[in-house]
This record gives sequence, C-alpha cells and structure tokens, in this order.
Amino acid sequence: MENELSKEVIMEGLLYLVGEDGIKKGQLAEVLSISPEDTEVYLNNIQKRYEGDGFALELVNYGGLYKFVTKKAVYDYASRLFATAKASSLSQSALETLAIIAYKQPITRSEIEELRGVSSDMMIRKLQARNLIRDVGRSEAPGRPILYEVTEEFMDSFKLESLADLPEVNEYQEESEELFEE
Amino acid sequence: MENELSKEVIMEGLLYLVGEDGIKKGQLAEVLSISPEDTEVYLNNIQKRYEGDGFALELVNYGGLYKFVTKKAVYDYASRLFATAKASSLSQSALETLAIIAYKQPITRSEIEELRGVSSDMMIRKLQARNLIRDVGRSEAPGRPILYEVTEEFMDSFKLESLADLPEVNEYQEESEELFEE
Amino acid sequence: MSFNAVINEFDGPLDLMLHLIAEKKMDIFDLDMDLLCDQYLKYLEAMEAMQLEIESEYLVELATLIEYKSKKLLPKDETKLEDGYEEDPKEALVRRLLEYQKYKDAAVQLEDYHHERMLELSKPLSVFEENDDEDIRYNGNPNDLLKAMNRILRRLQLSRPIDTTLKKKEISIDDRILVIKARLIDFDNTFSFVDLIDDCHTLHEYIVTFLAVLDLAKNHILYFSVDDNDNIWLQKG
Repeated sequence: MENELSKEVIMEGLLYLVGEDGIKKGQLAEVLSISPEDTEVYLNNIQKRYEGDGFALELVNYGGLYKFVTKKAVYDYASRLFATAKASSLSQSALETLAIIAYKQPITRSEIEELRGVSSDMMIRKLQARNLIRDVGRSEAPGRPILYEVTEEFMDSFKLESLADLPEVNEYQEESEELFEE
Repeated sequence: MENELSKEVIMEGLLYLVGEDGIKKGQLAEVLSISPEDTEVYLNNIQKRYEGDGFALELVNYGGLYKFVTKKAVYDYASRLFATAKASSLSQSALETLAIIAYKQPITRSEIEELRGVSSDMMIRKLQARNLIRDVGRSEAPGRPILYEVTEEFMDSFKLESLADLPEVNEYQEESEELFEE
Repeated sequence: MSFNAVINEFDGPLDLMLHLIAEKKMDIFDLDMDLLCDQYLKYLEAMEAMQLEIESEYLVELATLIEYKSKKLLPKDETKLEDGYEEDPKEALVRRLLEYQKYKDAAVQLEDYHHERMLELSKPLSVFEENDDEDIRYNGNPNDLLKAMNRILRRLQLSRPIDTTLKKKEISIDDRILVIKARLIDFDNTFSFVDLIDDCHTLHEYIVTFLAVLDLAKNHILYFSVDDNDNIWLQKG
C-alpha cells in the first residue's frame, strides 16, 4: 500500500515532470494549493537537499522558472549516451517540427516557432535538405511568409499512405477513447 | 566546487535525462563503462532507495526499459498541471485482442478472429497505429499471412517487464467449474 | 428471459454465448446445446425486434448451433465414422468458449494494469544538443509523430498561465498603425525605427511594424530615411 506523500515530495515529482521546461513558483503554489511562503520554503528545502553528492540533479531557477538539471559531472556520460542513441534517429526537435508541419500544414515558420517556443530556422533548413519538407508557396499574411508541407519522402519514412493516417491527437482535454471503441 | 559523483548517482542522472523513453540495462553499462553485474546492483539500489515516502519517483522496468515514473499520489496534482495527462482507456475488445496476441504471439489475423469469433481487421489496424502491436514477418501457412506480436509500447502500457509477467490465466478444468458462477 | 444486455455490449457471438450460459446457469462442461441454441436464437430475435443491427458474425455462429441441433434429429450416418476422427462440434464449441473466457479474464487484469500505468507519469526525453547525422534514412512510425505532437501540446499547456485562454492574438497591420499613431505623441520629431519596435517581442511583430511604417509613409503621416549605417530614421509628417 502506498502512503501519502508530503506536498514537498509531490513538488519534487512535479519538478521532475516539467523537465527542462521548468515551472513558475506561482504555478506550483496553485497546483499544490499552498501559500507562496510555503512554496518558497519547500523550494529551498529541495534545493538544499539536492546539493549533496548523493544526487545527480540540482534545482535551478532561471528567469523565474524552476527546473531540475543534471550536475556537470553527468554531462560527459550524457553526451556519450546521446551520441550512441542518436545515430539512426531523428532528433527530438526534428520530430517535433515534422509533427507540427504534418498536423498543421501548410504552415509558416513563425507559426511553427510559436508552437515549439523556439526559433526553428535552422531546423526547417535541415529538414528541407533531407527532403522531408518542402515549400509550397506563400501565405497571404503580412510579409507573405513561405508555407511548408511534408513530402512523399516523409510519408515513406513514417509509413503513412496519406495524412489521414496520422494518429489522432488529443487536443487538450479531449479523450481519445472513441478511437478504441469498435 | 562540485565533487565527484559516484557512478550510481550518475546513473540516476542519466535515468532522469531519458525520461519516458527509458533506457536498457546494456546501454547504461556501456555508457558508464561498468560491468553488467554492477549495473544490476546499482539499479537495484536505486529502485530500493526510491521506494520510501521521501521520494516522488519510482524506478520501473517495463519491457526491459528502465525509467523513472511518478508515484500514483502525484497524478492528481500533475493532471491539474497538464491537461493532456488525462488517462484514456482501452475498449474491452481492444483489451481482448491484445490479450490474445500477447499470450499467443506470433499470431495471424485469422487465428485471432477464430479465437474472438469476430472480424478483427479494423482492430488490428488501430492497435498497430497505436504502436501496441507490430507485424513480424509472415507465417508459412497458405497465403503466407502476416504474423503479429506485441511491442515494447505494449509492455510499457501494461507495466510488464517481459511476457512472463502477463497475468496467469486459468486453464479451465472440470474442477474449476465454480469459476463460471456469476 | 431478460434482455437487459443489448447486443452492442457484447464483443461477439462467443461473448454472448458465455453471457447466456452464465445467465441460465448452464454447465459449460456438459453443455446443453439445445438450450444454448434456443436461448441464442431468442436473444437474436429480440434484438432484431428492437431494430438493433446484428452483425454477420452472430449469424455464422447461429448457423453452427442450428446445424448441430438438426444433425441430432437425423439418423446417425454410419459411414462418417470411417473417415476417421472428427471433433464433436459441441466439444469444439466448448473448447472455444473456454479459451475465449481465458482471454476475457486476462483482459480484465490487463485493464487494471493499464489503469495503474496511466497514473504513472514521466517527463519527455531531455533535449541534448546534438550534431545531426543527415545521411541515415529515418525509419519511423506514425506514432512517433503523435508522441512529438502531444509533447508540444503539453509544453504549450504548461507555458500558459493556468487561467488564461489558449489563443495568442496575431496583430494585424491596421491595429499596429493605430498603436503607432497613438505612440507618436511621445516621440521627438525625428526618431529611429529601433525606438518604434521597443514594444515588440516577436519577429512577427517587427515585420508588422515595418509594414505599418510603410503604410504610414505612403499616407505622409511619417517620412523615412536610411543612413550609412543602415539605421532607419523616421520623421513625423
């Protein structure tokens, strides 16, 4: 039987889940229904606890976003890990960019950037070089930005006959249950 | 000044980085340059350490992939934070089809249909799209039908380390008649 | 007989038969095929009367049941035995039902496991700056895209304050012109484009501002010039 966890421990769990995206103090307070003061205290406790050698992570606050990052000593091993794992795969960011284009095409670069939250210029050029996306004219929006869509090569790579075969995304709250009712 | 971290602690850092993708024992051993035995020992140590109430995470092994997941108590708070974390359930027929494939794999569509008594073409395609099953070549039988088996994603979805962890099913014998009372 | 369970609640004819066997407390190990056949038929008739669609699979099994029943009424065909062993259709059906029951039981437990698993969450794989090797053909699967998309949506969800709405407003050139006109009061007679964009946060906003300036220039509300260092200078009209 699992016991109750303290709010401080749950906070650690949430900090783990948000990963590199980090989370604001106010969001933690709201989700955990605790006062700003308690939030502060818990965050300090966690930060202190993780300082020791017994932990690989440390809690940082960058621009108001609290997040766990691995300590420097982990870095060399991590780069070895990612080097071996990445060999024949697309990077996470490439996959995300492709997913956005496939689900939302035709789409402009700034729309992609808005969804990903990061500049995607280089990534788009890489994907274009790999012939996974192509441009298909220009949008009517100001500045007439280029519109992108996925290619046949993309369809091949992901074993799709058409975009209609893309699995359905649970947009926000909606459940995908009906997908599974026969 | 940051001190050296032990390999066991670094292992925790790597497990944090890989997140939901998880990592195989062999990969950890390779990246950390440690023996398979040491890997096993460290993994056990980590698993044990996180069992207590002082931790929000637990280390699991689903389908040979080790990963940290949050304990159940975190779920309610996390679902306030992520709308998409909402649990979606599988239909009865999806579960039955998966059970048949998992216990009998590799298995052809017509064998599945024979066991279920219903046509299962759509269901198989849906399960394949969800990456819960995959095809693994063709049977020698006439018409060389496709053989299906379950994926790592299936193992992960059902908390199984290997197929040996599948729930034991009763082979109904004359003696176990009472099982049929409702 | 009660028909409180409607046909679409069953996963097929075997499921329906198991239901009937349990409901009528039949002994599956000594199955009364006549009774099963009668009940099965009654059930399908009732469903038909309720104008529920009955899939062909149910009729296939019905045919088997009726065939068994009718064979019993015929005199035994002695020559049949010489063809060698043939499984008794009743035994075959019982075997199928028992096997099917086995997977139904397993499905119940798997559902529990699945439910528990849904309560366990993980963070996405960390992004690690890597050098992409471009030359290897990716061997993907549509689900990779779904996962990536869900990751993006989750992140978007998180980056927004909990109580605000989801759509970010795109500013139009016309809106921007109004804002610029309002702000002109605060500027000196001559000012730089850089001053004008100090309230912009995205590339999109820069571009819209630039287009707005062009529009204002066309209407002689602003004049502009570019110096040797490529700075854009604006002057009120």
